Amino acid sequence: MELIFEISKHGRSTADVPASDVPAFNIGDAIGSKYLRDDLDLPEVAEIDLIRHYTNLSRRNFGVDLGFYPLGSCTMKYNPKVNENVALLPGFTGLHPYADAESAQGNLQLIDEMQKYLCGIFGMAEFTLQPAAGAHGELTGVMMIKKYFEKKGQKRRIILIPDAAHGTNPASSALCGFEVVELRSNSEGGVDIEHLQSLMTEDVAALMLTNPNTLGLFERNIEKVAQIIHEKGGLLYGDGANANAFMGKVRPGDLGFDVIQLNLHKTFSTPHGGGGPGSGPVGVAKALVDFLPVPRVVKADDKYKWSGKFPDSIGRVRSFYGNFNVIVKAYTYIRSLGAEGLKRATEMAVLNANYIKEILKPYYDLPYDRGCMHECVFSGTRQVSESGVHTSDIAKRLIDYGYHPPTIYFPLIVHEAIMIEPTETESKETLDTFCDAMIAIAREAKENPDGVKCAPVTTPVTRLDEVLAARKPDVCWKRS
Amino acid sequence: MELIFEISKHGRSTADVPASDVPAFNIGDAIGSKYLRDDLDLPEVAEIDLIRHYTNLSRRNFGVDLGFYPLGSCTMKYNPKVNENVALLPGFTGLHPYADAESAQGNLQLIDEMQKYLCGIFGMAEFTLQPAAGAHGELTGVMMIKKYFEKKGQKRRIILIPDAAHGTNPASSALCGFEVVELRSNSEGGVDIEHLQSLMTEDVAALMLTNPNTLGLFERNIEKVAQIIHEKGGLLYGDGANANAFMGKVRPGDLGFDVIQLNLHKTFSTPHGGGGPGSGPVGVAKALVDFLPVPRVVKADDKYKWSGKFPDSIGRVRSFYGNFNVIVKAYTYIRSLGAEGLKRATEMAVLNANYIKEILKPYYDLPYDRGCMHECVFSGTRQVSESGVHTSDIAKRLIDYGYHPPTIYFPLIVHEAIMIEPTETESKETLDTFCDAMIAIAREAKENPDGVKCAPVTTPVTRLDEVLAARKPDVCWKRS
Amino acid sequence: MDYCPHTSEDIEQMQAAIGVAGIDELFADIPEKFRLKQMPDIPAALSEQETVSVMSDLAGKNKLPQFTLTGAGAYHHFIPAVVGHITGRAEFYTAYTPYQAEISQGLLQAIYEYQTMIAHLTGTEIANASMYDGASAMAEAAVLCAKMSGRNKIIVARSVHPEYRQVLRTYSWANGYTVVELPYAPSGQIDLESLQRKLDDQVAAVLVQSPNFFGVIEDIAPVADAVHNKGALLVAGFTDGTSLGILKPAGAAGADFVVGEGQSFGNPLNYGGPYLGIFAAKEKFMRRIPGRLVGATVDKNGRRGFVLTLQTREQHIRREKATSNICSNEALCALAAGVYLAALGKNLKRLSELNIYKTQYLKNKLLGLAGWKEVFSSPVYNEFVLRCPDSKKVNEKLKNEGITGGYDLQKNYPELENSLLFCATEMISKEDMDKVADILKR
Amino acid sequence: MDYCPHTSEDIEQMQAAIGVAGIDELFADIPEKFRLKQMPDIPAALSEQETVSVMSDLAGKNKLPQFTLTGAGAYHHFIPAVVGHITGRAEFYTAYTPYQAEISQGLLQAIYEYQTMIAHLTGTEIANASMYDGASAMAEAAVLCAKMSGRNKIIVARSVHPEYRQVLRTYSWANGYTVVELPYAPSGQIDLESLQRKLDDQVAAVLVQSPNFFGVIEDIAPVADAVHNKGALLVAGFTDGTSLGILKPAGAAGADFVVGEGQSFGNPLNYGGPYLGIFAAKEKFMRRIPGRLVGATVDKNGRRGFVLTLQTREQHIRREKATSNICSNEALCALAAGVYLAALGKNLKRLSELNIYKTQYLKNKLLGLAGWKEVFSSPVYNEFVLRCPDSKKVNEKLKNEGITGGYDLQKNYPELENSLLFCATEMISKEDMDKVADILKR
Ligand SMILES: Cc1ncc(COP(=O)(O)O)c(C=O)c1O
Ligand SMILES: Cc1ncc(COP(=O)(O)O)c(C=O)c1O
Repeated sequence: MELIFEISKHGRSTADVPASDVPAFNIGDAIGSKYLRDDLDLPEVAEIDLIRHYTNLSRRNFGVDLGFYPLGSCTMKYNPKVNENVALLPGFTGLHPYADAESAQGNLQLIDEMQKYLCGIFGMAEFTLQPAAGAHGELTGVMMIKKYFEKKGQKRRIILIPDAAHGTNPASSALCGFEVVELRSNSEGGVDIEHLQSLMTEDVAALMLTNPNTLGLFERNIEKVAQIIHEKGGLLYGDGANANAFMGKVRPGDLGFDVIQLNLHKTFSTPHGGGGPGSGPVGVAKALVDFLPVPRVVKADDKYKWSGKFPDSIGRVRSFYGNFNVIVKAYTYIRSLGAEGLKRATEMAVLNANYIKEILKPYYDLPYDRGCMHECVFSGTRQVSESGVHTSDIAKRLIDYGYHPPTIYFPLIVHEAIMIEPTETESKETLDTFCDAMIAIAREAKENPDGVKCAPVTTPVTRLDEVLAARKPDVCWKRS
Repeated sequence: MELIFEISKHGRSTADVPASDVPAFNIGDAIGSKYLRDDLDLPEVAEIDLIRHYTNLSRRNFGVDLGFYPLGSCTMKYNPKVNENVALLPGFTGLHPYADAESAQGNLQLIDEMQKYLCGIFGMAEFTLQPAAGAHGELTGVMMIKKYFEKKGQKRRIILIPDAAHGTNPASSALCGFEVVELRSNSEGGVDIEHLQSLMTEDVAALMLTNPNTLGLFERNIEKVAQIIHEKGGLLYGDGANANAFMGKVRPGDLGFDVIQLNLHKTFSTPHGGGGPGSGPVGVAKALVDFLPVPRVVKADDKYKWSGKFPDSIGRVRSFYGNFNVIVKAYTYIRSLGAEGLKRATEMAVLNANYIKEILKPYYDLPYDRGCMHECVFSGTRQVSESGVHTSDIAKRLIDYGYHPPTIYFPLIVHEAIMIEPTETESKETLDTFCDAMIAIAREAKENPDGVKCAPVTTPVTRLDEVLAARKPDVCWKRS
Repeated sequence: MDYCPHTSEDIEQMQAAIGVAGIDELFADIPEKFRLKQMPDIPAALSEQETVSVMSDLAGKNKLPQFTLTGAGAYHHFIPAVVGHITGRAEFYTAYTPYQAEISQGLLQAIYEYQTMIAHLTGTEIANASMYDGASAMAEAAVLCAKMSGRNKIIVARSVHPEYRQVLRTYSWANGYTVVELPYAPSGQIDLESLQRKLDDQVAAVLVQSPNFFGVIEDIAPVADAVHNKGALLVAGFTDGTSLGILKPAGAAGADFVVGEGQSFGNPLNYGGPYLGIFAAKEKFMRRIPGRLVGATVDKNGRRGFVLTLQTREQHIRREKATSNICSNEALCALAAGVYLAALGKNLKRLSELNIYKTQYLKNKLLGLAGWKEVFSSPVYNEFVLRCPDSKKVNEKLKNEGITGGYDLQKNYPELENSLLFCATEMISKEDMDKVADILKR
Repeated sequence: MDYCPHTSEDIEQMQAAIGVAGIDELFADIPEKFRLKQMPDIPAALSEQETVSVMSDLAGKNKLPQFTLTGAGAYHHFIPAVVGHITGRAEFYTAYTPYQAEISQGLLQAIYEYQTMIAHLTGTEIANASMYDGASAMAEAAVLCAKMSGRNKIIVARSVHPEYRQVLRTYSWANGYTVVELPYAPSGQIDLESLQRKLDDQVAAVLVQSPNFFGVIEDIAPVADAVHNKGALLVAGFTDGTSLGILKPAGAAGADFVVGEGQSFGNPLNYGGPYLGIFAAKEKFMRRIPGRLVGATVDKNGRRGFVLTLQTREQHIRREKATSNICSNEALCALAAGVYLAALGKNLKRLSELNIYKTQYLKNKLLGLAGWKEVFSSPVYNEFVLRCPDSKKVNEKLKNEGITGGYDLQKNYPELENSLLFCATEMISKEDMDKVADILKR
């Protein structure tokens, strides 16, 4: 498709600007022409062409509303339409962040209740909704850990992170000045307890654990892990991006986690928007409450307001109060499902993952053959060795079958990883036809490997030259 | 794609129903079980599957927002998004039709002003907004004509209708008990004046004229035509479906039309919704005002209200007041364009049609080679005789080029008619690439006629068996 | 605003290609003296921002009640969010009638599904793709019966919606048919004896509504027998479509045509429109019914597909001999209805039940007020008629509290003095109804 | 509500396929003692209808002002209807980050176009696909400068948004960097001499904003020279993005990074979020910047296509050595911004002008009030600071009339007593402003 710049023609526009109802004047004179720009190189398109451009672009994009999207670690569940609608209520969209508390009681109540609900579901003492995404929540959490030790007068340099962890975990730790030490996984995909014991010193601030981890496996020795960390005065950080595996079934706070971040755009069904906005609330145990970002909502005389008076706070990690409108959707989700509904979501998510795991086990290698939680991780090694078909080929071929591919090549500890997260909103029929496609591709890989390697063939473009893209980066269109 | 019934599974649903907050009871006992149904055979689908079903269906449908839609006589102009938005304001969508006048002043004002604007633009004495579509407006107009003569004590049996007319014209006349007599077109595509003179008697109630007619040609002798009709006491009815050719340039009222219906879903840019809702206001000259449908908006003491006190009215043609929410969009359109904008729309629509006509003239037969108004009508006869490629083949082939086909085989007086109405909202670039496609198809018809006859090849289904559909009609799915 | 993309160069180039020197030349066919010199009196063009502000002001001049107890042909129901998300898909709402089947499969299939749901729901065998509204659907059914039978009398129950009867009268007058009204019995149902008396061999059709305008459920089967015995056809309407979730549909009880308003299925009140006319019938009338029909067929490769079918009934083919003049219908409203029904599924029954419970509660509450009496004795769905001491005062009191009261029947039925038609849907809470009683007690 | 489609048979069949007898077996890995017995305290599930009613009530507890004179980092602009229609396309908003390029060309191309528009607008060479918000974008730029240079001091103008400075302090503290604040001159611009004095070879970056928090336009070129002379980098922010429609962008005046809040471009106020961080830079920093980047490339048939590129900067490849930890960004907000900018096109300049005219009018009106004085002398865009006799009373009076007044600067600048920061966008009419003056005269 042509770029919006390529269909631009001088003199056209979509949006007009009202005539001024106040006196106009020469702005160059008034402001000083040195402050003014000489050009304004934006596209010029009529409304019909703009709408066609973006509408047709949308049709070159795959979303949950078109079909199954089993992208592991991303919890691509269905986004209920009613949540979208209520989030568009003018009362929610129209308020300025500096509206006085009296005018914002609805929003403040929603924020306060949301924090309380999350505390209840996850067993934490307090939550902040300020972080804008999961990684931002991690950063906030790690900052609080840093502050906690600062307050204690301890200089702990290290954060332990399992080899299976999501890349944001080490990156967030590093962005906070910590040294990252990798913790090995054991043969059953859990924490290697001996290795942990050997690494755990008083120089270790925290272990960042994802539980269930990125293999979709629950840490059976979690009690032991927490004990090892806590005994040495360390903190246990939980990456809650996988909360769709346990909400309503077990609470991180009860398991010994001191800090946990959530991804509302995963577990709480707010749409991911093609890469955001997300929302990454962080919950903490009692010992860390004082370090939460400011401002925090407080209630007095039955009225809510913002307060910044928390001297030990790490400060702010974002302007204003977070991705408020995303939180509205997550709040709506919690209210409409209720406690039982949240639990059922978890149960069905785990059921679906185990079902896929069992059906596909004969066709793809399953490196850790045990009950999984909300996702299961296969390996494409068999296909590689048998016919040179790689996980990426299998992924691309799934597109031709009408599916979004699973997450691939992650977690890094599984060779040729294929990470499938079906979520609870998919029907058995969908899982069955998806498994049929996976099985058919396994057969194709044997019988017609070159066909698989050519996939996808049903898309507007075939496989793209990523090497070229990185070698000669073109990230900004230039008039030629 | 599967039918919604085929993906249905017992026990699923999208929409739930709140629990009762008032006492429940046995309804069979209360109402009598003979009044109750035994089965309720509706689809049962989860929200995710419902959304995917209909979203994927939408992707198998072509609309103006995807591309050029030059469907002649249908005025498929762009539907401005702001109109859609304001029509969704709760003040407009939320009111019950029996809301008291005091609560509905906004709606009543809008209706009153809309009628006034239409009177101004079309030079009529009064308008009704009650009819739900163009054909409904025609029926209403013809009814008023009937009433007019009834009042006069005249029994006129006949309505004259040109051979080029849209099918709704004769059908509406017949639904009102009139006999339809066909009026011939002359060699330049206008009214055959002599024929008209010979047909015009005191048994003729009216001539239903579309001007410009369905050939896109303006009736040069309109003054004469009106004179002939009026001299014999007849009325001149204008089918205003083609108003996009003249609004702001000439007024039917000034030309001598006594009744005219409009198609807001054409001229006034309300979206056609895949076949409705439309809106077909009818304007009348002074002599017919008393016959307008009831109720009518009246104003007293600066307040608007509905009044049914018009004893000569034909009565009602619809419940309530017409397709109100469609009228909101048309009103918005008029307000945002203003008089100058409406005129410019007409001018550009006519420019676009003439441009296409000139570009394609060398490649397709042009039965009436003169300046056209908002649409132009070619004939595919050359292609038929040269290579057996029919207009329907050309139409289907255009689909493969990414366009919606023009109207075909209408008007009936043109063999293998190809009726192209570009509208004013299309850019020169769009017209140029469309013409390129038409020219390419003319070449294909010569060089590869079988290829053209196979079209379309890019659609989810190829040409469908319409004969089978009519011979063994299956208009209701049955569980097999 | 201005939605024409042309720049002045575009216009010049196009004029040159056409061979004209200016736009006005394109309008040369319009006789000079008629060319509009002075533009009509319309307020100046608005920017988009101004447009929104003008329209918001206008919408703001309407006062939405807290809730409404009026139904009377238009019903306030909850619309699941999915409906608007689907009808808001541009591919649907910016399309024309699906003449070109290959690029209109989406709409064609959705309408085929709608037709099927409506046929099931009404207990008939077929349904068309929609009519303008309930009233015109009923009028067209009557005209059709007269045309098919060659008879020219139409009997309509007085308990049919007053506006439907008005529309019927207009259509019948235009066609030269006579309309005869049939009284209701004290039960609120039609007076069967009177019907027997009125039925003669000039009667083409009998038109009833169930639930009728008073909310009363009619006993269709004996009516159908009586009508058919005299060689006439039975056209049955309904009020609130959600009643079909629980009541035996007239089609199953012998009606030849089931027509009515489909607004209840996912379409907002919209001050009366756009709504959609439901038109369903026995299969034998398939080639005679008005309106569009979508049929299933196959493509050249044997794949299932959908087309507009039996078009020879329609005006664009048959012209003055068409079964109706209808062309554009209410496709998007029918799409909404289809999505609504698919969303509810079997829950439609639960919704109907809820409407009945609420209605009973409201009725009991109001009957507890001094001087209020039931007018009709037959069972009702979600509307009912009560006589009260002073109907004007009742509605006035409620209005002062931001509540729309009942529909005052005296306008249309002089004999029903101080009688109000009330409606309670799932949108009315117990609290609301208690409040109504409290207000009226004062 | 419940969005799981499984029927009880489905569940049974699946359990059988897995080989478990019940759901709880699937959670066997959770140590018994931790399994949740008692559900957390959350109100009972709601039907969709109840959900809408609960949420509407909550939204109704907020009071929207008639209009607001506060900007201060979030701006009330008109959003053309096209924006919501595009971001409402399900294919866009229900997608994840476009990792699988072949079925994500829509979003990838739209973001590539966004990057291009932002680079043009900011006068830089490249822009990323968005950051969380303006504040975190600025903080990340500062951290990046420190990392690249190995220096650990960051100078930030006090005239930068107070919350941005707070975020900067948090990020800097976490990384062990020192933040030094730079005073403003009486003109409202930064004190260039003080800057010169503070610049030493430990300074990694200087952070300014133009227009700055006081609405004052900074003179970027001399600042850039001074900064570059000491081997530091210049990070320039802005307040209201629409100012870029007319003001010379900092990139063109020598800034190395241009960062800021993109909310003004088609995103509603939303009580503070979601917004989007704009991050643009000179090309030479391309391989070091945080966040996603979409690049153009070709497919196997030579067709143009788009991919996420230079991913080796990112956490999922480089882990603790990544240039940032950012993963999800604000893609849909960036899409909105792209649509907004494409919709306005060159009209963005006219919009900027309108903002300036309105602002000047408001300023004059307020300066006409007894005791009101200008605080800064430099030119402004659409915000300005005035000192008044009693700022609290001013805002109180306006609030009583349903108007949000100015931002009281004393909270963040103790020296600016009774000083209010006012903002006038195209959403404020002459009438509104006259009314404000009238109210304050009383
Ligand atoms: C396990 C895990 N942790 C953290 C994140 C980061 O979340 P976000 O993309 O919202 O920053 C992700 C996202 O993919 C994840 O899967
Ligand atoms: C010339 C003409 N007249 C009348 C009509 C009927 O209008 P509607 O479809 O709104 O009933 C049409 C619609 O195609 C038309 O083109």
